[in-house]
Amino acid sequence: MNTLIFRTVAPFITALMLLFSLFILLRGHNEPGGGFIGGLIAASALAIYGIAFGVEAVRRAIRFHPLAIAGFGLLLSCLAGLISIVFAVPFMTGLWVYPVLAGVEVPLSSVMLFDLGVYFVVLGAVASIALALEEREAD
Amino acid sequence: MADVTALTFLALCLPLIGALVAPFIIRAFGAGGAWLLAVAPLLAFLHFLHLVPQIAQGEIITGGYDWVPGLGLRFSWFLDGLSLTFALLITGIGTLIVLYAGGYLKGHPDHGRFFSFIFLFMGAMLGVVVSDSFLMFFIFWELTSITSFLLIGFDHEREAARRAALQALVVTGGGGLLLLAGLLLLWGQTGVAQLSELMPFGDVVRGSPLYFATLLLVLAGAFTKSAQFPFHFWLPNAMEAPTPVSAYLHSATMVKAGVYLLMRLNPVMGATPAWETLLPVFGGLTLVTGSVLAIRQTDLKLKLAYTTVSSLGLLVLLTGFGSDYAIEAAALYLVAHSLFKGALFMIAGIIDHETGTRNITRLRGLRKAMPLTFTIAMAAALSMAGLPPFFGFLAKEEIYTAIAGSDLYPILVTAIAVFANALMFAIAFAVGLRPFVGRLVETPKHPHEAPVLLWLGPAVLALAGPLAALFSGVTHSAISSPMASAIAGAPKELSISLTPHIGLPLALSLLTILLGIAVYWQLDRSRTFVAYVLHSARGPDRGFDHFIAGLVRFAHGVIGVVQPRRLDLYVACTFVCVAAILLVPLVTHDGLPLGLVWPTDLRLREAGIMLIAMLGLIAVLIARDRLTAIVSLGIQGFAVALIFLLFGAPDLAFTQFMVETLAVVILALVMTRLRLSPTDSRHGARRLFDIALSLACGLGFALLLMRATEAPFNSALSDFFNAHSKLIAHGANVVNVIIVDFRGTDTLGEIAVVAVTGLAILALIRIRGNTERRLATNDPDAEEA
Amino acid sequence: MAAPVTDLSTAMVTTPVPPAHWLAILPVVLCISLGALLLMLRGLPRLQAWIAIAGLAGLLLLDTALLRQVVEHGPLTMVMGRWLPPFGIAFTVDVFSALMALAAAVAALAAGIYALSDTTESGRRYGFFPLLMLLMAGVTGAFLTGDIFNLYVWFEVLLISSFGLLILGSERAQIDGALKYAVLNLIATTLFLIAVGILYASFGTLNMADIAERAAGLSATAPLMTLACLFLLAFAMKAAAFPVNFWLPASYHTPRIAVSALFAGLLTKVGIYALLRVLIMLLPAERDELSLLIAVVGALTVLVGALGALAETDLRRLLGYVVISGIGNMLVGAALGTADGLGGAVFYALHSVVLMTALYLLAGEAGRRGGSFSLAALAGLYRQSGWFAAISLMLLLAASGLPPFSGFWPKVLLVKASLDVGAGWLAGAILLGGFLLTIACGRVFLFAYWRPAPQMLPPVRTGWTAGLPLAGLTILVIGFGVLPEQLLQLARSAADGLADPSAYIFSVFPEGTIR
Amino acid sequence: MMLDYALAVVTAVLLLAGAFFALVAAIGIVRLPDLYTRMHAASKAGTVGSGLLLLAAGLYSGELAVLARALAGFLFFILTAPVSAHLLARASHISGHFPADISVRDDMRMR
Amino acid sequence: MITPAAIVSTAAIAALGILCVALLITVWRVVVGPSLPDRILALDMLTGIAIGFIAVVAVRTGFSLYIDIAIALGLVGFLATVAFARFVLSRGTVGDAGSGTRRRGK
Amino acid sequence: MIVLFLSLPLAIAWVAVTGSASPHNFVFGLALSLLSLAVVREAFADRSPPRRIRPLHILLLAGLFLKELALSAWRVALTVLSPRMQLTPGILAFPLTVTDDFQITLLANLITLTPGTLSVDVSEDRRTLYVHALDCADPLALRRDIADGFERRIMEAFG
Amino acid sequence: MEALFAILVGLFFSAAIYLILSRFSIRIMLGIAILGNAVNLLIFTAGRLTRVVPPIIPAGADMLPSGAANPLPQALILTAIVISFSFLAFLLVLTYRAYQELGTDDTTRMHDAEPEERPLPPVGY
Ligand code: NA
Ligand code: NA
Repeated sequence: MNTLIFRTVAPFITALMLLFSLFILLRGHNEPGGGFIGGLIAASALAIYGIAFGVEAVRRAIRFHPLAIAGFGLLLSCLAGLISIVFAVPFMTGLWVYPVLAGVEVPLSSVMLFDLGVYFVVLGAVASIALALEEREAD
Repeated sequence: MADVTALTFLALCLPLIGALVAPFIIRAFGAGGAWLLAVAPLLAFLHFLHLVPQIAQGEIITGGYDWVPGLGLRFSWFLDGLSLTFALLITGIGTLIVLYAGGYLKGHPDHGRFFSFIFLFMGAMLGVVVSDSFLMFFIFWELTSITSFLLIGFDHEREAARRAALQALVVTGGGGLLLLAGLLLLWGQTGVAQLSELMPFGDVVRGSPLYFATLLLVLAGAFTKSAQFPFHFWLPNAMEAPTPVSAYLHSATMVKAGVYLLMRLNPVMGATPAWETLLPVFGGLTLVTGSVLAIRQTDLKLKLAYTTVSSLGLLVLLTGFGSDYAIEAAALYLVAHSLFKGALFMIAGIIDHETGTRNITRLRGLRKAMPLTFTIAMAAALSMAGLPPFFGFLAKEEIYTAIAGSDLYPILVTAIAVFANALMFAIAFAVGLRPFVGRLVETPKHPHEAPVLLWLGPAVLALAGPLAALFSGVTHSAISSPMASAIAGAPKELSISLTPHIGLPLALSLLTILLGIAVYWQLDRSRTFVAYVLHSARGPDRGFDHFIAGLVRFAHGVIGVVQPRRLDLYVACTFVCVAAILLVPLVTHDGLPLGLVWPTDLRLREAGIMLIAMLGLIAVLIARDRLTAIVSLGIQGFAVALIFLLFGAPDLAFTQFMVETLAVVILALVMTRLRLSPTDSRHGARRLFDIALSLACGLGFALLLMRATEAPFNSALSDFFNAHSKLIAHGANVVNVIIVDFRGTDTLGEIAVVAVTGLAILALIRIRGNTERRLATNDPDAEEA
Repeated sequence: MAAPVTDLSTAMVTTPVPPAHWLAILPVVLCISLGALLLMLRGLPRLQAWIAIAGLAGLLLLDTALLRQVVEHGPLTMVMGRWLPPFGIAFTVDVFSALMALAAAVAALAAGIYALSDTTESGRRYGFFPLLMLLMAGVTGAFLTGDIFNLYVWFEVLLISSFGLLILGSERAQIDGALKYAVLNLIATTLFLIAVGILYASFGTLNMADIAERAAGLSATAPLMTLACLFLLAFAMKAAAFPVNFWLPASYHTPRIAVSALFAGLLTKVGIYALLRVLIMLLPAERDELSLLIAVVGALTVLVGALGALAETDLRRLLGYVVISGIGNMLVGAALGTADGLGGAVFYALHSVVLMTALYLLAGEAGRRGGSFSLAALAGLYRQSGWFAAISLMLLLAASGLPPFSGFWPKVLLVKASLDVGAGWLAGAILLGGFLLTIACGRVFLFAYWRPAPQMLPPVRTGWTAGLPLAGLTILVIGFGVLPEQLLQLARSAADGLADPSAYIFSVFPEGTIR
Repeated sequence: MMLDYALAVVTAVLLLAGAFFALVAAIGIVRLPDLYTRMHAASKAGTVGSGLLLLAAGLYSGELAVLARALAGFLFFILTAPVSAHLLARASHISGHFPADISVRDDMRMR
Repeated sequence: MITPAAIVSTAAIAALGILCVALLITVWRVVVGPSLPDRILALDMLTGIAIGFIAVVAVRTGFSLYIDIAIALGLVGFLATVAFARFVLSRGTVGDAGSGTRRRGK
Repeated sequence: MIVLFLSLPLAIAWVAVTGSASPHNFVFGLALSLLSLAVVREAFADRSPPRRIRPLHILLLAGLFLKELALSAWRVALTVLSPRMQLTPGILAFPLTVTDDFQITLLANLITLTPGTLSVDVSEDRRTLYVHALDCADPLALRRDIADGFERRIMEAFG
Repeated sequence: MEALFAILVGLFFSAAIYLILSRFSIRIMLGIAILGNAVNLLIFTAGRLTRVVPPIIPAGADMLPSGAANPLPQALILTAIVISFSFLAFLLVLTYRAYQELGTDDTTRMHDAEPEERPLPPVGY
C-alpha cells in the first residue's frame, strides 16, 4: 500500500497505538484491559506499520523474531509464577513489593510481570501471524 | 538334597536358557553344538525322571513362586501322573529332537535361531503341562501357538509356509482366546484359579447354569489345538515346518495340549451327557477324517500328519468315554503314540534328507542303502500298527477293551475304531516298510545311511516302545497308572501286559490287522479311490483362505462405510450424535425446562442488538460472496460484543471487539488470493436434513441452557472473588484479577495456546510441501533439497 | 455475598508449601518454560533438540518422583496462587494422574529421541521441539489439574500443539488430514467447553473434587444426565471412539513418524483420562445409567478398530485402527465401572501409551528399511535384520493382546470383569477384537517381514536415535508383560481412587468443603 | 448546581447531535448513489457523530483524565478517518470500481 | 423538577434508540452491498456507530471506562479498513460475486 | 532527532490520559513514548522537524478546520436528508503547490474532512491530488477554494 | 431473560452448525467462528445475567456493589475467546493453505489423506 498519505500517517498511528497499548496493559488490573488486549493493540499497530512499509521494515523495527518475543513473554509469565518458589508460597502467588523511587511508592507485582508476559506473547504471536500472511501476500 | 521347588523351577527355565544361548553356541560350534544344547532338556528330563517314584506313589508335587499376586496368580506347578508323563515326553523327546535338528539343519543360515525357537517352544509346552494356575496355563498355551507360528513359518520364503504359520496362529490362537473365556468362567463359578484346587468343585461346575457355555469354550480351545474336526486342517499344513518341528510339535507334544486339557478337566467337567456326547462324536469324526485323508496322501510327512489327526481323534474319543478302560487306554495310547509317531516323523525326515524326496510313490528299496533306518522304521511302524511286542499293542488292546466294555453306541463306535485302526495299520507300513522294500528307484539325491545325529533320536524312541511293553509292570506303575489316575480323578491301576488275553478285544485286534493288511495291499488303489471321492469336496482348508480373504474384504467394506472419507459426512454424523445426546436425555430424564418465562423488562436496545445479531447470522447464511459473509460475520460478532457491553461485561466486550475485528481482518487477508465463494450449494434432501439437524442441535442447546439456568445459582465463587479481589489481590477489575491471579494458571495455558498458534501458522505458511514427493520413504533427508 | 474476611485462613493457604507439593506443577511449568525458551532459540535447532531431550528426561524424572510421592503419601494438592480451592485453581494428583503423566513422559522422550533423526531441517526450524514441549505441557497439565475448566485449557494447549505438529511439512496429505482433524477436534473441545459451562451453571464451582462431592448427593437427574452425555460425547470424540473416530484414520498417518508415534501414544489417552475422571469420579450415577451405551460403544469400537486394522494397506493407517481398537477396550472398562474393569482400563491405557508409540516408531523404521508403508510393497524385513524383526514381532503380538506382553493383563482383567457382571457379549467382543487383531498383526508380519523382497533389501543401519527408543519401549512392553504386578497394583489403586474419590477430595479439602 | 445543569444540557445536546449525525451517515450510505458519494457521508458525518458522542462521554464523566482520553480518541479518529477513506477510495478506483454514471468527470481515469 | 441526571438519561436513551436505527440501516447496506468497497465502507461505518454506542453506554451507566473500549475499537477499526482496502486492491479488477470463476479443481 | 521532538507531546498526552501529573508519571510517559517511537524510528530517519512552526497559524488552521468540519457534516446531513438529491459528483485533479510529504498529507486529510470533497489519491510524482467532489459542476472554483483555503494556511503554518 | 438468551444461543448454534455441515471449507470456518460466539454466549448466560453493572470495584469501595455482573463466567469466556480466536486463525490459514495445495475448498474433493481409491490389502499370504 505504497501511498504517500498512508506512509506519512502510519508511523504516527503506530507510535500512538503502541503507547496506547502500554496504557491499556498497565491499567488492566483495575479497569478493562490488560496484557491480552494491550498485546492485540500493539500487534495491530505493527500490522498497520507493516501494511504501510512492508514486512521487512517491521522485522527491523522489532529487532527480534516475533516468535522469540512470544517465547520471551511465555517464559516471563512462567517465571512470574515461579518466583513464589523462593518464598515458599504456591505457584503463581501474587507477590507485591512497594519500593520507593525518588520519594514515590511504586507498586510492583509478580502479577504485573505475568500480564507483561501475556502482552509479549500476544504481541509476538499475532505479529508473527500478520507478518507471515503479509509476506505471502507479497510474493 | 536340593530343594525340589528350586530345581523344578530351574528345570522349567532350562529351555529358556537354551533359547538364549543357542544362537551363540551354534555360531561357535556349528552343528556339533547340538550335543551341548541337548544337555538342557536332558537335565530337565532327568529331573522329572527322578520325581517319578514319588508320583508313582500317588503324591502330587506342587510348588511355585508369587507372580502376579494382584490377580491371585502364582508361577506354580502341579505335578501328578498326567503332567509328569507329559513333562517326561516333552523333555525326553525334546532332547532327541535337539540332536536330530543338529543334524537335520546342519549348515542352515538360521540354524541358531531355529534352536531358539525350538527351545522356546519346549519351554512353553512344558509350561502348559505343569501349570497350576489357569492364567499361567493360558499364557503358556498361547506361547505354544506363537512359537509354533515361528517354527511353521521358519521356511518363510515359501508362501505355503507363511500360510500354514498364519493358519496355525489363527486357529490355535483364536481357540485359545475362547479357552481363556472358558477358564475365566470356571474361575468365576468356582472362585478358584488353580487347577489343583479345582478338583473338589466338579459338582459346582457341572451344576452351574453356565456349564454348557463353559464346556463349549473349553472344547473350542482344546479342539483347535488338538486339530479336531473341523479344525483338523491346520495340522497337516503345519508340515511346512522343518521335519524336526513336525516330529516334535505336531505329533509328540503341542497337538496333545488339547488332549491334555481335556484329560485334566475330565474329573471336573466330565461325566455329563454333553461331555460324553461332544467328545466322542468329534473325536470319532476326527478319527475317521484323519484316517481317510491319510490314505489319500503321497507325501510321507502328510500321511503321518493325517494319522496324527486321527490319533488325536481317538484320544479325544477315549477321553470322552469316561470309563475306566477308556481312560487307561487313552493314557497308554498317548504315550505310545508319542514314541512311535516321533520316531516315524524323524524317519520321514531322514528319508527326505537323504533322498531329496518324500513322495511315497517315488521311494522304493531303500533298505540296502539305509539298513539302520529301515530297522528303526519297522520298529516304530509295528508299534503304530499295534502289533506285539510293542507298546502300541498294549494301547490298542486297552482301547478295544474300553470300547467293548462300554455301553455307549457300541456297534457304531466299534466299527469306526476298527476301520480307522485298520487304516492306520496300513499307513504304518506304508511309511515304515514300503519305502524300504522292493526295487530301488531313482531319487533326487543318492541315498545313504544317515549320520548319528539323525538316527539317534528315532532309534531311542523306537527302542523305548518294545522296552516299555516288555516291562509293562514298571511302565504301568511308574507312568500309566498315575496318569490314568490323574485323568480319572481317582486311583487307577493298570494291568494290561503282553500276555495274550482271549476275548472280544483280541478278536477285534485280529480283525483290524486283517483289514489293515488288505488296505496296505491295495494302497495305491485305495488312494486313488479316496482321491476320487474327495475330488470336488471343499475342505475347511480351502475355507480358511476364503475366511481370510473374505474377512479382509468384509473389513474393507465395513471401513468404507464407517469411514466415508468425506468431512461433511463426518461432521453430519457427529452432529447427529450431538442432537441425540441433547434431546434424548431431555425427554427420558425429565430435562425439559419447567416453564418459559418471557422477560417483561426487555429493553428496546437489547431487542435491537439481538435483532442485529440475528440479521448478521442470516446474512452469513445467505451470503452469496465471501466478503458479504465475512462482513456479516463481523456484524454478528459486534452484536455479541454489544450484548456483553449491555450486560455488564466490559472486558468481554473489549476483547470481543478486538478479536472479532482481527478475525475479520485475518479472514480477509487469508482470502485475498482465493477465488472462493461461500455460496451454499446444498439442495433438496441434504439441505432439509442439514437444516433439521442444525435446528435440532440448536433446540437441544437452548433447552439445556434454559433448564440449567432455572435452578438456583451457587454464587460462592463469585462472592469470594468480589470479596478478595481488592483487599488481597489489589485489583479493582475483578475479571482481570481472576485472569491474572485467582485463575492465572488458565491464562498461562491460554497464552501457551496463543504462542503455539503463532508458531503453527508460521510453519503452515512457510513450509512449502513438495507435492510430488511422498512421505513414503520416511527419509528426512529426502525432503530438503 | 461474603463478608469482608479478617481471617485469611479461609481464603488462602497460610502455611508454607511442602516442597514435595511443587511436584504437582513443576512438570507443566518445566514443559512450558522450555517450550518458551526453545521458541526464543529459533536460530539454533541443534541446541534446541538437546535442550528438549534433556527437558523430557527431566520431565520423566519429575513424573517419577511425583508418582512415588502419591503412591507413598496419597493424593496431593497444590493450589495455584495461594487461593484455597474451590476458589483458586488446584492441581490435584492422584495415582491415576501421576501414572498417566509418567507414561506420557516416557512416550514423549522416546518420540523426542526418535525425532532427532526423523525431523526435517524445516520441521526443526519451524518448531518441532517447542511444539513437542508445549504438547507435553498440555498433556501433563490435563493429567494433573484438579479444575475442570483448567482441564479444558490444557486440552486446548495440547490440541493446538498437535495441529502444529501435524502440519509440519505441509504435505498435501498433511493439510488434508489436518483440516479434518482440526475441525472434528475443535467440535469436540467445543462440546467439552459447553459441558463445563453447564456444569458451572449447575454447581457454581469448577473444582473437580468439589463437584464430585456435590454430585454425589444428586442422582441422575436433568440436566446432569445431558451433561454426562455431553462429556461422554466430547471425550469419546477425543478418544476416537466409534462412531466419532473419523479424525484419527484421516490424519494419524500423515505427519512424520515421530509425531504419529507421539499422537498415537498420547492424544486419545488424554480423552480416555478425561472420560474416566469425569464420568467415574464426577458423575458416577449418570455413568451408571449410561453404562450400557458406553459398553455398546466400546464393543463396537473394539470391533471396528480391529476390522480397520484388517482393511488397511498402509501400515500407519493400520496402526491407527489398532489405537482405536484399544480405545474400545478402555471404554469397556469405563462401562463396567467395577474395580477390575476400571483397573483394566487404566492398565490398558498405560500399556497403550507405551505400545502405540513403539509401534509407530517401528512402522517408521519398517518404512525406512523397506522403502514403503504399504503392506502390498513392504517385504523382506525379516531377512534384512533379525533383531528388528524380533522386536517387531513382539510389539505386534503385544498389540494383539497375546501373552507374555503388556497388553495381555488388561485384557484378562476386562474379560474377567465382563464375565463377572454377566456381560458375556462384552467379553466376546473383546476376545473377537483380539482375535481379529491377531490376524491383522500376523498378516503384517507375514507380508512385511517374512515375505521375501523381490530383490534382497540392502542392509540398513538403525541409528541409536531409533534403536534406543524402540528397544526401551519394547523392554517396557515385555517387562510389564512378564512382571505386571507393580503396574497392576498401581492401575488398581488408580481405579480405586476414581471409584472412591474420598482421598482425592480430602487432599483438596482437608477440613471439609467450604460451602 | 447550575454547572451541573449546564453540563447535563451540553451532554444531552452532544448526545443527540452525535446520534443525529450517525443516523445521517447511516442514511447517507444507504441513499447516496455510489461508493464515492457514500464515502462523504461516512467520513464526515460518521466521524463527527462518533466524535461528539465520545466528547459527551468525556465531558459527562467530570474527570479530566477521561476527557483527555475522549479528546485523544476524537483526534485519533480525525487522523485516521481521511486516511482510511483515501485508501478505500483509491483501492476501489484502481481495482475498477468507478464512480456511478451520474458523475460528471473522472480525472483519475484519464491518467 | 428535572434533575440533570434525568436530562442526560433521557438524551442517552434517545441516542441509543437512534443509534440502534442507524446500526440497523448500516447493517442493511452491508448485506445488500452491492460492491465490495460498499460493504467495507458500511463496516467502517458500523465501527463508528458502535464507538458512539459505547460512548452513550458510558454516559448512561456512568462508567467512563467504556471510553477506552471505544478508542481501542477506533484503532482496530482503522486497521480493519486498511486491511480491507488492501484486499480490494489485491483482488485486482475481478468482479465481486465471483460466482463464474469459483472453484478450480477437478 | 524528530523522535525526541515527537516524544514530548506524546508524554504530555500520557500524563493527560493517565490523569496523574506527577513528575514521575511524566518521566515514565516520556520513557514509554520514546520506546514507542523507537519502534518506528526508521520511518522518521530521513525526516527532520519542520523548519518553521508558527503556533498562531496552526491554531488558525485548526479553527478553520473545525469550522469546516462542522459545516461539512451539516452539508452532508442536508444533502442526505433532502428528498431529491441533486448531485454532480466527479473526480478532479488538483495541482499541488505544497511539496513536503507531511504537508501533502495534511492537505489531503483536511480536504477529506471538509464539505463535499474527498481525497482519493496523490499521483506518483506528488504533483497532483485527486479529489472527489459532490459538486463538480465548477472545477475551477473548486480548485481555487482549496488552493486559497487549506493549502495556503498549511504553507503559512509550516512554511 | 435467561430463557430469551437461551433461544438466541440456540439460534447461534443452529446457524453455526448449519454452516459447519457444509462441504466448503470456507463456510465451515464461518460456522466455527459463529460457534465460538455461541459458546461464549452460552457460558455468559449460564453464569446468569445482570444488566450493565460491570464487575469493577469502584474507587473507594472494597467490594463490588450488589447487582454487579458475575465476574467468573466473564473470566472464563475471556480465556475461551482468546483460545477460539487462536484456533480460528489457525483454521483460516489452514483453509487457505488447503486451497493452495489441494486446489479446492470442497472438502468432498479432498482425497489426499484419505485417497478415493482404497486399495484392498493383499489377501494372500
Ligand atoms: Na484483560
Ligand atoms: Na474509522
